[in-house]
Amino acid sequence: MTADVFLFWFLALITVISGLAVVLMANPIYSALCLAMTMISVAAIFVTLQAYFLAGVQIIVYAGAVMVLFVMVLMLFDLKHELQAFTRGRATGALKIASVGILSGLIVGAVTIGLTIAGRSSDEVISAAAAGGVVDTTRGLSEALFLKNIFGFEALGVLLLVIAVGTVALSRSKGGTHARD
Amino acid sequence: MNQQALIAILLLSPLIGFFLNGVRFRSTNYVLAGSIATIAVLISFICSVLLFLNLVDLPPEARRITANFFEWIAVDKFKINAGFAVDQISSIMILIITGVGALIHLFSIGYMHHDKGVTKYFAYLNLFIFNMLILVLGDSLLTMFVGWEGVGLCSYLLIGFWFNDSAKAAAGMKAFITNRIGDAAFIIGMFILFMTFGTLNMHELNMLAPTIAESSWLGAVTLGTMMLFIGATGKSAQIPLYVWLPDAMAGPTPVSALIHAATMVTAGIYMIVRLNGLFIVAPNTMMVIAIVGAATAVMAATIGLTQFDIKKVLAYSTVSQLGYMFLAVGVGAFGAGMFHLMTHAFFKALMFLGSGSVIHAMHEEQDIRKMGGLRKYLPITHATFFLGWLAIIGMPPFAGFFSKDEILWKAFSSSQGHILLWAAGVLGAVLTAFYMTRLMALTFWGKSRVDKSVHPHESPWLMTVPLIVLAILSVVGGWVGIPHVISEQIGHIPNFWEHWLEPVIRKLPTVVEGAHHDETMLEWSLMGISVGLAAISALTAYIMYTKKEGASDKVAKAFGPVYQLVNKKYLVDEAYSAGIINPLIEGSKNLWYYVDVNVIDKATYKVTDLVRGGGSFVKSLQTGNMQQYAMYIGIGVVVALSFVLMR
Amino acid sequence: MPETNMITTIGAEHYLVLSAILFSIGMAGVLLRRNLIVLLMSIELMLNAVNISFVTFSYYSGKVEGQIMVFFVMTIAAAEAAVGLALAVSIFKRFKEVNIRFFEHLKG
Amino acid sequence: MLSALIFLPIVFAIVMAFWPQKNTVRHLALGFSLIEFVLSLGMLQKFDSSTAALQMVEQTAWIQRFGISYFLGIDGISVMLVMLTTFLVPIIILGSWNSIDKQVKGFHAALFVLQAAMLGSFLSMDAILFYVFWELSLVPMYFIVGIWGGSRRIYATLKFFIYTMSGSMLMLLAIIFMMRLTPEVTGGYISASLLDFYKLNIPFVAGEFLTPQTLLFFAFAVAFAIKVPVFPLHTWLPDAHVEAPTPGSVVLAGVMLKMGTYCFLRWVIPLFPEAAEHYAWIFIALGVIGIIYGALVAMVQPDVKKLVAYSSVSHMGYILIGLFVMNAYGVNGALYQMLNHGISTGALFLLIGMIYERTHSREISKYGGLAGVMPYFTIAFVIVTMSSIAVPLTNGFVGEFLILLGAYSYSPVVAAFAVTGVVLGAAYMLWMVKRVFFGPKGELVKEDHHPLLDLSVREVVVLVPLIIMIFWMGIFPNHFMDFSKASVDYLVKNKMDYSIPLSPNQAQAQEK
Amino acid sequence: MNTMLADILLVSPMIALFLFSLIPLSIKVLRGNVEQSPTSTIIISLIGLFLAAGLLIVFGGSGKTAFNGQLVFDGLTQWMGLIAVISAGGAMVLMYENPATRGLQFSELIFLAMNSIVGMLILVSAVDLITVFIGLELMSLSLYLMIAMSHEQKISKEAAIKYFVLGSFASAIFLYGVSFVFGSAGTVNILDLMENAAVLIKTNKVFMFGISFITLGFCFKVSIAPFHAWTPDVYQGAPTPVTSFMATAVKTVSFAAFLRVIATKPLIGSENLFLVLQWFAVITMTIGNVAALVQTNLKRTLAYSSISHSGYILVGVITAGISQNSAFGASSVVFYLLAYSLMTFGAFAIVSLIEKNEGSAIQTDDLAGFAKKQPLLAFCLTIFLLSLAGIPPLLGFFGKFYLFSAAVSEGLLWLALWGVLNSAIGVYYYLRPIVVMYMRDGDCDVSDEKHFGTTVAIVISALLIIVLGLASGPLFNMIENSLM
Repeated sequence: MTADVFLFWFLALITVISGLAVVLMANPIYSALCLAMTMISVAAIFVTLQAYFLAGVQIIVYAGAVMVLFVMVLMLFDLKHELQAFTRGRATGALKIASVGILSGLIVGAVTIGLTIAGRSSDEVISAAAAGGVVDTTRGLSEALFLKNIFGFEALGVLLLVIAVGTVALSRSKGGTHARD
Repeated sequence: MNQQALIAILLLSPLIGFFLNGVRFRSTNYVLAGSIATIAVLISFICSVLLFLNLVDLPPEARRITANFFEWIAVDKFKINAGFAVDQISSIMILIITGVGALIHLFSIGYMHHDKGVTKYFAYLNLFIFNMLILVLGDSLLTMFVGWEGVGLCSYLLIGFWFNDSAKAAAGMKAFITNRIGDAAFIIGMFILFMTFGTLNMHELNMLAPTIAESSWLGAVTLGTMMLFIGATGKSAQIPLYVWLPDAMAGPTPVSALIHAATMVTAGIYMIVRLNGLFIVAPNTMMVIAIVGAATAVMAATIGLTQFDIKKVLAYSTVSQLGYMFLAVGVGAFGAGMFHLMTHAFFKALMFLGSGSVIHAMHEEQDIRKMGGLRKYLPITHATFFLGWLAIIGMPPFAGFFSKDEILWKAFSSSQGHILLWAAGVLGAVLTAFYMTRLMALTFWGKSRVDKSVHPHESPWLMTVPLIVLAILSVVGGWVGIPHVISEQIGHIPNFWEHWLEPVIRKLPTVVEGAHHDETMLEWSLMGISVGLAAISALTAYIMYTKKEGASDKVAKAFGPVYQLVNKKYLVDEAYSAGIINPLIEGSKNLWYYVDVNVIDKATYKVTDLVRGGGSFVKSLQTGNMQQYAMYIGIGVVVALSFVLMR
Repeated sequence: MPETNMITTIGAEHYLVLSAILFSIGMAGVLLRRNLIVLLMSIELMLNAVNISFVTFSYYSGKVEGQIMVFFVMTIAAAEAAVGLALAVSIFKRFKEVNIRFFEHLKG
Repeated sequence: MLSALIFLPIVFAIVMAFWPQKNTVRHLALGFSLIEFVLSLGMLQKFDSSTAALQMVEQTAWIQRFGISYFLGIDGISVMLVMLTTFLVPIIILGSWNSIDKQVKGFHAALFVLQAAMLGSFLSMDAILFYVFWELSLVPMYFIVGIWGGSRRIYATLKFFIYTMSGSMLMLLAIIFMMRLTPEVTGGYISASLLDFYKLNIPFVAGEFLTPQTLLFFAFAVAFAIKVPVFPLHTWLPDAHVEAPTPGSVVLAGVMLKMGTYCFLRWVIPLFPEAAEHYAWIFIALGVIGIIYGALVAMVQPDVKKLVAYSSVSHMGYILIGLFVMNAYGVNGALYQMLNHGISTGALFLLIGMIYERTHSREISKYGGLAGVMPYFTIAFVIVTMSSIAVPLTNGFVGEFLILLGAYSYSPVVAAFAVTGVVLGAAYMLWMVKRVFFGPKGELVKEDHHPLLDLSVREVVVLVPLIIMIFWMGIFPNHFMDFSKASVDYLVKNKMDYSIPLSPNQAQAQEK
Repeated sequence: MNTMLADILLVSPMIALFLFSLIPLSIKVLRGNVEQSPTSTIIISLIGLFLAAGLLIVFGGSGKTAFNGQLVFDGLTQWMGLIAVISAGGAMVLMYENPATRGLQFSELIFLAMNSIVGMLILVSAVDLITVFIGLELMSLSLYLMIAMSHEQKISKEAAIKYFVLGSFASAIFLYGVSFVFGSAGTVNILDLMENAAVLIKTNKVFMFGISFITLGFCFKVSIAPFHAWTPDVYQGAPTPVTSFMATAVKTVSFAAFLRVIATKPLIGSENLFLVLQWFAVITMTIGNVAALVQTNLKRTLAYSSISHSGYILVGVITAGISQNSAFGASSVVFYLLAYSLMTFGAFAIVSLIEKNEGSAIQTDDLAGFAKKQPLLAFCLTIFLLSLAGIPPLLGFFGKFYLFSAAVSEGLLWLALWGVLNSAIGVYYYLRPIVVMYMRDGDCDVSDEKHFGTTVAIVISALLIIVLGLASGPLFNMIENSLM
């Protein structure tokens, strides 16, 4: 148990720190790398929650595909200078930070109040069938995915096709990176 | 002939005349226009006479011919017929109106023949006669009011007849608006009476009038009659609404004779006499009427002393004489008031026509300082004017004497009377004698001050005939109402007048108690005083203005500022415009500027500005920065969640 | 519950709080960063937070649907990233900038 | 019958819009409007003036879900206003023969739509149907002022539209609210029928503002008060009048203002009798203020049209008083005064339009001595002026007198104040007449390069019917009042639980 | 297998649309990447749309669920889907004739548009929150690309990026909410949530959190203040046909999905959330109207007007949420959306016609003289604007009438009051284009490009606004019956 606890705290710490770093790093490349770090630690968290398949997908899709995309685009831009990393204006900045702070406070508060206070265990609130996780994850997952959620799956297929066609079209459209005229 | 048909013809004849002339108002054929108009009025006159004779045939209590042509307004309990009634009072009035009216029409043919608008003029005159007949015949206050306003309208049109002159047009407007003030009160008076008695029929009102006099100032009858009286002050040019009448002299002179001397201006007195049953139970109103009448009589007479415009003098004289009549009805001498109304109609019409003749002869010159010695050139005019003069200053046995005397006696003796009222009356008579003599002297007698370029000439017969007829009437007109004290002496000539009016006039008891003989003596002595004083006054004036050159100026100088004040008509017009009219107009401008433009519209603009300001504010929030937008989303989420959670 | 349990016993709430923190960090990034690409990264952070939440709930309730959702979310996040970057490239070509302060022509 | 009356103008409007020939448009429009007038005369022929019942009822379900029906009916309150509308339109068309020179087709189409909308709002017996027509009437008017108006037309027309619209929005809400209440009286279903509204008994607590009846009363009353317009809400009127083209002014003054007062009588008073009675003093006071204020302000206007516009404010003040004293005199007088005002003010605007066509100015100070140059015009103007200042034997007198009588029986004080309008009315009108027609020739009158022609035959034809009406209505008011008396008396007597009875055969028809 | 077939029949409109969207693209590919005639593209796609609409009419509306209860095909689906398909079809006609969208990439654009409609149809039929999300993203992502594909160079890119960033931000919020709902209720299927939503929201803060987030996410999509800020910028920046697409079809389906969520009745349980929404509605109406008042750009004015209309519609949504019988409120929303789509489409269509080139920004004052040059179109625009302003007897008035009656019947009098007050403000800016068109002189005219299709579409929608306005009763009954 202690290993689990330690693992959680460790991963949580990494996630938060790298997450913060994404936002705080002035150089976007560093941000991107930190984001990759976050992704990986989130994948690890998935593992602690016994979502092994998802952890794999997370690594492949995010850390692999998405991150590469980000870095590539950043390279493409070849930004020499980042004049101002953060928004200027104290009032709005303070307002933004305050609203984010309050929001996180609210969420944390709601979660903790909702789940732990008032003498109820989290199990009661989360409508739990059997706490402790899904046994045969990948199988259950694939059944759920291809039988129950087949429509969503197909729709996602359409979505991806659309994205593909769309982004290509965009790049080839008038004034795009690959415009013919 | 059917009496209703007679009334219809009586009314319609001038109306038809109006239309006949009205449709061809641009014609300058004065003969045709004049004939149509005069014949129309003559037909009416004949009808009046026939109606009068019909009336005479009836027993005294039943002397009332009514004609209901149609229901005019009928709403709920308020039912007014187009109903007309000829009774003792109105029959006299229609005789005066159509009779004097016909003469004046005749006179006008001569007087107006050179005017381009002659046809229009006659159309207006006929319209006036029509309205005046409605006024006197209407059997309810509302039908009377129709005529009441109608004559006001005609007066407006005729005063402003020469509309190219701004002042004349303004005079017409002034007349109408001043009258309207009275009319407004009249309307209220009608409401009070209708709410009290449930009818506006004058006959019924007289019947329904309570038998016990009202002592309260706020009683329905007192208030109602007071309001009607205010209406009358407008129409009959009494204080404080008399100001329009002198200005009304801007109209053609025959108009002044017909409307502003003989007929229309007497409508107020006529109305009060018609409703005598009602007025008599409102002693407070009566008192006010008497005081106002007396005051007007004196004040107008004093102004008359100082005027130099021949028509203005006559106008103030008219105001003064009307004051007399109000004094009469105010002291309960309704018969005397009517009597004076009639005699005044004769001699004042005569004098106005005479002045018209003079003006005509003098080529539109009205300033008496530029006349003098006209006796030579205008013998007939002078002669007739002379008779009129005698009548108005109350010399026996001319018409004015009897009526004026009756009024003074009643002012003294009636229970509503007072010695001060009598004194005022006498003072008025003295002043009248003075300024009328002054007028005579300056115009006809003494040396000629006529401009060399003007060659006065006697008027044509068309104009002199009416003068003569009226002169005769001015002489004999009074003989129908010879007071008892005199008739006893000269052979018991019955007082036709009193006899005739008796059934429709409610009498007040006389105050002076005691033996019959004492009363007779008193009456004789009072009569003597007034006639004597008037005669002295006339003589003084005669001497001052014919014999002693410059005496008048000395007197004027002696009075100094008082003279100036009187000459300027007590500055009443100026006071009105400074105190009422100008503030009203300036105030209205400010009202418009401040309330409409600066308050209401500004408020509207403020609202729109507020909305627009909101719009600009929202616009300023829309900075284009997407993080700003994201912040709004964040704030929205935070606020919503806080609210949802903090329940 | 005793205080110690908060640290030693890991429950759903721990994961959820972690997710909330990550979400807030992402949100702060969206609100504060000026670089368009970093903005997109911040959105990815938020989506990751969502994923943690889903998986947590899925784990603790024993329902596999949660993971399906994560699967969908990931796909869509990837698609979004693709579109976002495509847009970023096209806008960069026009404006020669990825600082969002330069994209303020539409306003008012 | 009534549907034909409403929809014929719409058909006309459509025909007008597609009429190919430009030069016969006016003739066509005149013909159409006369057809409509004849049709309305036919309706009048059939009208039974002896009963207060709703006649010529047409009712078909329209939006059943909300109990909204296409429900038309006519009774004594509306019949004369319908006649006024159909009577004025041909006159307007003839009167604007020359003054409208651009987009002639569009103008006449708008006029016909306007006519239909006005007739519709007079004849509707269904709240929503009424609202539809009420709002619809704004649109053509908006265009008439906005397209064919004067220099500040856009400001004026927007002001007009937004003022009126703001008021009627509240009314819409009130109507919806009332519809929610109807199931109490209809046995469970929602209804927008006015007759069902009448049956409602909305609780009223005297002195407490936030009670249903009071709020509904004010929601309706404010909407109508803007239209009338009642004193502090009147500022759109002078602007709209001044900028509107002549026919626009005539319709506006002649009929549209009446829609406001008519609706007070049709809606506000019978629907919310207690509130109307309790708050009558407000409206009477505003009426009195309107009379005096309108007159005073009219007096100092430099622009003839603005003067007449303010005189409308003054006259409408009378009508408002007449309505809210709620006795037979006042209401009858007010109803009659609506017709009078329609005719006399309509005629005044036409006359002003005629002179404006000649000189292109409405500055009073630039005129003077017109009477010598245009005598016929002057005669007509003076007659209409007399009607406007309510000289007896003209129509204005009867209405004004009855209203004052009603006001007096309500409270002498009111009558005392209101009667000042009689004086002030004469003052501003005559002063204007004096400055325009009398005195020495003014700047515009003496100019030689445009000799001022007197009335043309067409203009005489336009004016004569109006002048005939002025006297006819003044001398034989019963010919007109008899149509409305039964209904008004019924309303006044039963205002506390008012409901228009259906005539027997119609009641049968409805049962079926 | 039978159930599968039935399911496929139910989703056949989407399939048909998808297949038809592929045709022009395939042709282009087969022709060696050479753009074929846009006319054929638009005809094929319109056939597809008609087919989809027909299939929707035939198979939709039965109340059946498909794919394990993830989609439901009831009256709401049918109506909203039809409105979306038709107005999207109109928008596509505009794309065909607008210089900013017509060109070498036309078949791709149409492909995106059609797939966006597929997303819409998913959105209107989805009852599973995750399917809702997929539909939403399919629709939105296509849209972002469509906006960015405009021939206009800068503004449209900016609009696309703004829309994209904020949209993704809102999606994340929405998804976070979904995760909470999932966690607390164990399901994300709205139909399953129905029974215990009202109880859950009272007892379970997490659920309430989730539902609030979901609600706010929708608020973003339908541009409810304070989540509206993207709307004016994006509407202005996007090519006008796409704006029309967004303002009509997208908004309709977003509201449809919103309505479905609200119909789970969480509001009955949470008065606070319900109050917040009411306030949002009020703020939205007010902000939309007052801001529209000070705009000079016609498209931007219309964008703000669209925001204010969202506020009105939200009133109906709230009504549907709190009333026991949500059919009344919901049908008033559907009716209003129908009216709104027609008139907004018409207004944008005319703006689209006036645009001379891809970069032109139409100011309100540019309309001067339009009535002289194009009386018919000016008349149609007048109809649209008056209808938007809520002047009877046009459709817009009845839309407002039904909305406010629904609100009043649920005791939301104050919302209705705000609504009518705002309508009065709105009148001003709706009248201004009319003023300019008719009452000012100028030489505004439509562009020289062919505009037959657009004109036909405009005239048809103007006629529909008049006719449906007069026949609104039966129409409303139809809608309400189908929603029962």
